[in-house]
Amino acid sequence: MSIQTEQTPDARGYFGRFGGVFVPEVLMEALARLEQATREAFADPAFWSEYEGLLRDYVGRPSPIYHAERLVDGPHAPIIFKREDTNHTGAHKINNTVGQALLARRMGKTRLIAETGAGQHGVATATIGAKMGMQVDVYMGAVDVERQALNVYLMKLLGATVYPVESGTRTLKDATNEAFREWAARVEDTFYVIGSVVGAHPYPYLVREFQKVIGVEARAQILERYGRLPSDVVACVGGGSNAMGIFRGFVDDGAVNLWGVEAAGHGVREIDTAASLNAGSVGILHGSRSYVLQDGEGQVRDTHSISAGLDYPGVGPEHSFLKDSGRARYVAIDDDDALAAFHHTARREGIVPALESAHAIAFAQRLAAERGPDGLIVVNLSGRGDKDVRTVAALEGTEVLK
Amino acid sequence: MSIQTEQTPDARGYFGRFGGVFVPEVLMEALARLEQATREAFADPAFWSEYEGLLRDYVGRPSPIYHAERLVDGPHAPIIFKREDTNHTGAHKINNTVGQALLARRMGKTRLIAETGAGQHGVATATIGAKMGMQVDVYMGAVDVERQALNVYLMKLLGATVYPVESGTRTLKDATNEAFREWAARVEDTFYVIGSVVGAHPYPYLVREFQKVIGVEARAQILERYGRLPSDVVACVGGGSNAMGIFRGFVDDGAVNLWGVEAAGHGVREIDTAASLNAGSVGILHGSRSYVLQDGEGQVRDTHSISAGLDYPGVGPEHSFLKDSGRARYVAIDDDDALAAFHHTARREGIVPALESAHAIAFAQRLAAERGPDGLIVVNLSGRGDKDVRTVAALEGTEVLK
Amino acid sequence: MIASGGIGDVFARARAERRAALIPYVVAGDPDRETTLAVIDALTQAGADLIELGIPYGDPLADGPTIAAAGQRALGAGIKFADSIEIAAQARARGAAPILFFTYVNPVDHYGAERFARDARDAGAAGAIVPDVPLEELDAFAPPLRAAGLAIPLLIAPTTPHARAARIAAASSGFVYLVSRLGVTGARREPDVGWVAAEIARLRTTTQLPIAVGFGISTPAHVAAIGAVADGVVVGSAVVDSYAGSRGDEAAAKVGAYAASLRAALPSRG
Amino acid sequence: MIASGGIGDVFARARAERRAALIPYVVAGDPDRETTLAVIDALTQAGADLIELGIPYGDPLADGPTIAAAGQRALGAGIKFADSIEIAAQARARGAAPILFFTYVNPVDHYGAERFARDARDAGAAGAIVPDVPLEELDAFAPPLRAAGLAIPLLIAPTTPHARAARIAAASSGFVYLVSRLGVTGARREPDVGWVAAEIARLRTTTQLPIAVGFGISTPAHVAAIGAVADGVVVGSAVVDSYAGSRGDEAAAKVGAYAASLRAALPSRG
Ligand SMILES: Cc1ncc(COP(=O)(O)O)c(C=O)c1O
Ligand SMILES: Cc1ncc(COP(=O)(O)O)c(C=O)c1O
Repeated sequence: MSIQTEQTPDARGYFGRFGGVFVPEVLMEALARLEQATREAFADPAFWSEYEGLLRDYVGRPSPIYHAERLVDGPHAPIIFKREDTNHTGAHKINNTVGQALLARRMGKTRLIAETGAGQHGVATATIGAKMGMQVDVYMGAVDVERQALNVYLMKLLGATVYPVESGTRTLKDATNEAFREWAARVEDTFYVIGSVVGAHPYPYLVREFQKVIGVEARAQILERYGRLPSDVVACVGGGSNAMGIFRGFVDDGAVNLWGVEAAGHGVREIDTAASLNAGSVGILHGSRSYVLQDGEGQVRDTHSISAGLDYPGVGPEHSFLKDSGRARYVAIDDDDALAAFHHTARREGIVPALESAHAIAFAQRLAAERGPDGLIVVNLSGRGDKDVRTVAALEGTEVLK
Repeated sequence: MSIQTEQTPDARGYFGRFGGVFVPEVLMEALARLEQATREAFADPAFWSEYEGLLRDYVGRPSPIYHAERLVDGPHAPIIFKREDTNHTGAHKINNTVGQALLARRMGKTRLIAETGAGQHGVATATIGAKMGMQVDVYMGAVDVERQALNVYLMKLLGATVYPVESGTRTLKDATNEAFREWAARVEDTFYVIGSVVGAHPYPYLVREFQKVIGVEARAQILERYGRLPSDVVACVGGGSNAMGIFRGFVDDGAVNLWGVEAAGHGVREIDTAASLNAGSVGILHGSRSYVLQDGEGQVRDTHSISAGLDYPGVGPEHSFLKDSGRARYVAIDDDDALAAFHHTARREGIVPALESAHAIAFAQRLAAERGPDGLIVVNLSGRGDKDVRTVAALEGTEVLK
Repeated sequence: MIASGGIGDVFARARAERRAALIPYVVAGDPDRETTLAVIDALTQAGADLIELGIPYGDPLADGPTIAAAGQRALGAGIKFADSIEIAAQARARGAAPILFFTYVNPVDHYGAERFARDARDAGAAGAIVPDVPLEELDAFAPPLRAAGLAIPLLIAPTTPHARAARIAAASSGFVYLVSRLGVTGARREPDVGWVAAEIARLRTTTQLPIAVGFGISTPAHVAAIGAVADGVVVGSAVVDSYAGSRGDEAAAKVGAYAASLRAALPSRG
Repeated sequence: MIASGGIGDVFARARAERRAALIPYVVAGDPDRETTLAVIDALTQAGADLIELGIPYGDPLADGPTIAAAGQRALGAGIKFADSIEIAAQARARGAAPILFFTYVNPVDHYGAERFARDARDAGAAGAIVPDVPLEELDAFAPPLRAAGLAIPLLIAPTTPHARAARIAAASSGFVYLVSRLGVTGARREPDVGWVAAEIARLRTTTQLPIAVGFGISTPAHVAAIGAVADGVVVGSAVVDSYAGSRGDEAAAKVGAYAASLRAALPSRG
């Protein structure tokens, strides 16, 4: 494969036919200023050096690569984990919030707002906000506030305020709507820290740039350790930031297969899915055009995934572009297979992966057997699973509430 | 200060008058073989290279150093965190379990056993056991099994079996007794992975050697970043492994002050304390002579600390030696001050420290003000506080059980 | 007298009556089709000049909780995009004031812009506001509506720079919709009357179009203040709220009384 | 006939009677002082040759759950180290069989080895077993006891290498205590009779001391099997268990009956 991908979206924020800016006028100037600030910051070595310093000292980068030797029995391609689970706060999300917080400070903003589903991005935003002394307000669906009480408390510990969102389905989608609304209401002093490569331009672009450290590191580490490029790179896709982050390191290496793994939930052919690229159609959600899980009227569908971080009806526009161009392929793993991979990775490798990441692992296990020993598969282990232990225990009827 | 410390305990396992081997005869041969295996392994570069490889790829070392800029207001010495919280499984404990598991494999053992209090060492042992395909049985006081249901479930996820210990006070001390007993019962195929620099010789020595990577890294990082040695090194002391680990990097630098911070619980002068070095007397517990919290009859006292990992009536013999020699000083921080430091660090730095580590931070805050800008204080941030969020929330009456 | 379907006429008539136009907003199908029709009749009788008819959408990024909840009620009642258009057609047939749709880009995209333009025109609607289509994305969406003779008022926000505001005004048709304060629809914050007045004065130097003001206008006092400077006053969440929980004639009576109070507050201009 | 206080006499008498010595174990003060005294009397009457008297300790590393729990009961009843010695003295004064203390290094350290040696001797005790003091640490602890004429039997475990076993036997006094299987006290696992017999045979080539066997011996059948090869049979947890939950005469009756059954099981040797 050698389809050339664009380095950045075009001036209007498009990756091919995906992306753009579909927001109320009240936010247009803020987005324009953000784009301007991003351009300037990205051209400023001092910006990157502060960002890299924080990634090193605060986040704990580089994250290691790790050969998961006991994951697959029989002849198979080695599976290498890129260990975003060892980051401060336990997932890749912090790479992005650190970058956006630096942008916010550069723009003179004193307040960060964020949407969150399971709470991971909320925690990552609250974290950097605490470190930088900025006010943080997090919008979270009322249903999720109930389900993820631990992360809610963690955000409070970090000094953030969590606002339960009562509108719509009272989950991540609505929390995102609410964050946009709140931004519209206080756009002057407020920076909206979006949690994935979604939203209106320039968000999909800038979030990708803050996550691409994953791919850049991984490529160098793999070359150093194995003396060759991987055959395949696998990452789970919710909004798509961890996947874009690692893909970015390999997208120009035409021989490297890129695989995005969506959450099939109860199955891609079911209503209960979160696999936007596999089961959705083109639409506009949260400010940009991309694949969306929606009905024929453009009403966004309720989604389901065992993993809160993948339980989102949209996906970043660049993924839609990579899908249509064929440069990346998108598959879906259902709840049961993800759960099995979660347990298998814990028992065989001593690593409890995030349920999100477990989707990528489940697919990589199959791929490894298919590829055989000549392959070399990199899986982005986007986060640790401590946050999911309660969910899994509850599914199994174990009482671990004490 | 320039008191020379011994590099290793003497042939009988003594650091000055502390240490030794006080165990039933059934374990003497196992300890002798362990000592022999340790000596051979430590002399074998291949052993260290496998250990270092695992620390790098699996644990995610080196852990960063991080300047906690917003911790203290007014003129003060910079406080630098050594970030053991970014390790896989969230604390320094894994450095040790990786090393002991490698020793166990080298000795042909197929089963690991461990004692655990809050569950951190149990999780770290279950983790490396899963990775290496070894059976893991963990002994945990029945009271702690109740209190730490989440870690109990995590160990199960990792394939370990957790045995509730019903004897004595049904906490860590009794779990340790039970692990010794279980080792005595199945000494041939079983390796006892002890969780701190305690127990009979050679444990205090070998655990220290596996933890000294903290100090070795920290010293090199500080010199590289600041061009000078720190004025002070601060670490919390439960059994004392994270403290010995970081002290070891600086113990020969006579000008560096070493501070061990014990848990005063409700106060060192109270019954409810866990500060063995500050409030205890010399005694023998779990196989070696050291400071112990005990009554005049040598009956070990019930302890109390808000932090489960410090809630232990003994302390590693090398700490007793360092105390008596004056090379290190030991202070105590009570529950309230530790809790305040826990909150303060979360809000000011975006780092939720383990309650154990919060004791060290609380002391470092005072010391930083005292030292003034010329000082340079390294604090061993031994672990992350996610595990403690529920405890803290419960103290504050917040319901986060859902 | 039944008003004509064109927006130009709406503002012309109001101007002739030396007052601003009153533009209430309701959601089609909230809480059901019959109630909406009754509400539109009542608004017309109370002197509404133009009715903004929201097409219910599950993710209304520009709307606050009141209108979002109204949309959920309508969706819950099974209202489809075509139903909203049909409601408009029926209302117009019953002699309602002119109707302007308020919808979002994704449902329009799915319905199809051409089909929407045709059906809206056939229903006798005056135009459509699509708040999440900014100037930059207008070309992919507006041409069929313009071709069908529908007005597309665009929004200008307090954050819009002057040069951009002029471009937005130039691209608008029917009127220019000035947002009275930061944020989304809903009555949580007061409109900034001083800023509105200044902004209108500035806009008048660049556009001939009528200028309507909306967002956060919820009381007769607001209507009086804004009506003194603007050509139209849009009242949304407060209208929706005025009959929330009621249906049919009861809803119509409530909303009619409320609209009449707003209408009475409209100041007469010199 | 009241047995003398010396351990040598104990084994001499048993040998004279062509049987192994029966050595039951009880915890001082479990569940109270009076019961212990009554139990010791009953054991003596049932034919116990030597009584191991456990000094209660909260962290008994060599003991299983039964004895650990008995220790907790005694501690709960307020039994101090000195109380245990006093119980021994009273029992001896009442004509009990010889008494051997079983304690741990930390309480001895706190009481003081010299003081313990003196008080134990004055109480008429025969010696002391301290299971967590291995050969290597003996010098810091044993001299005062030896000087007071107290026996210090040391333990040999299944894991003890031959050469070390010989050294342990050489350092022992009174008798050599052979641990019948891996693990701690308590009846969870069966004693390994074959291994015990072979080990005893080997030990006899290096020591003249009597050899007693303990850990895991809980039934008359065990006693019969071990009694056929050893000079003494120690029964601990099973004895403690035999009267657990009872006090005073009731406890004495239970433990007496149980001890008698063990005594009856001791085989006669050629
Ligand atoms: C660990 C982890 N992985 C993946 C995701 C999905 O987000 P994205 O697709 O943007 O990487 C999340 C979102 O919360 C997450 O927490
Ligand atoms: C994070 C952390 N720090 C410190 C300790 C105390 O142990 P040590 O004194 O051996 O470092 C523990 C024990 O569980 C721990 O979990």
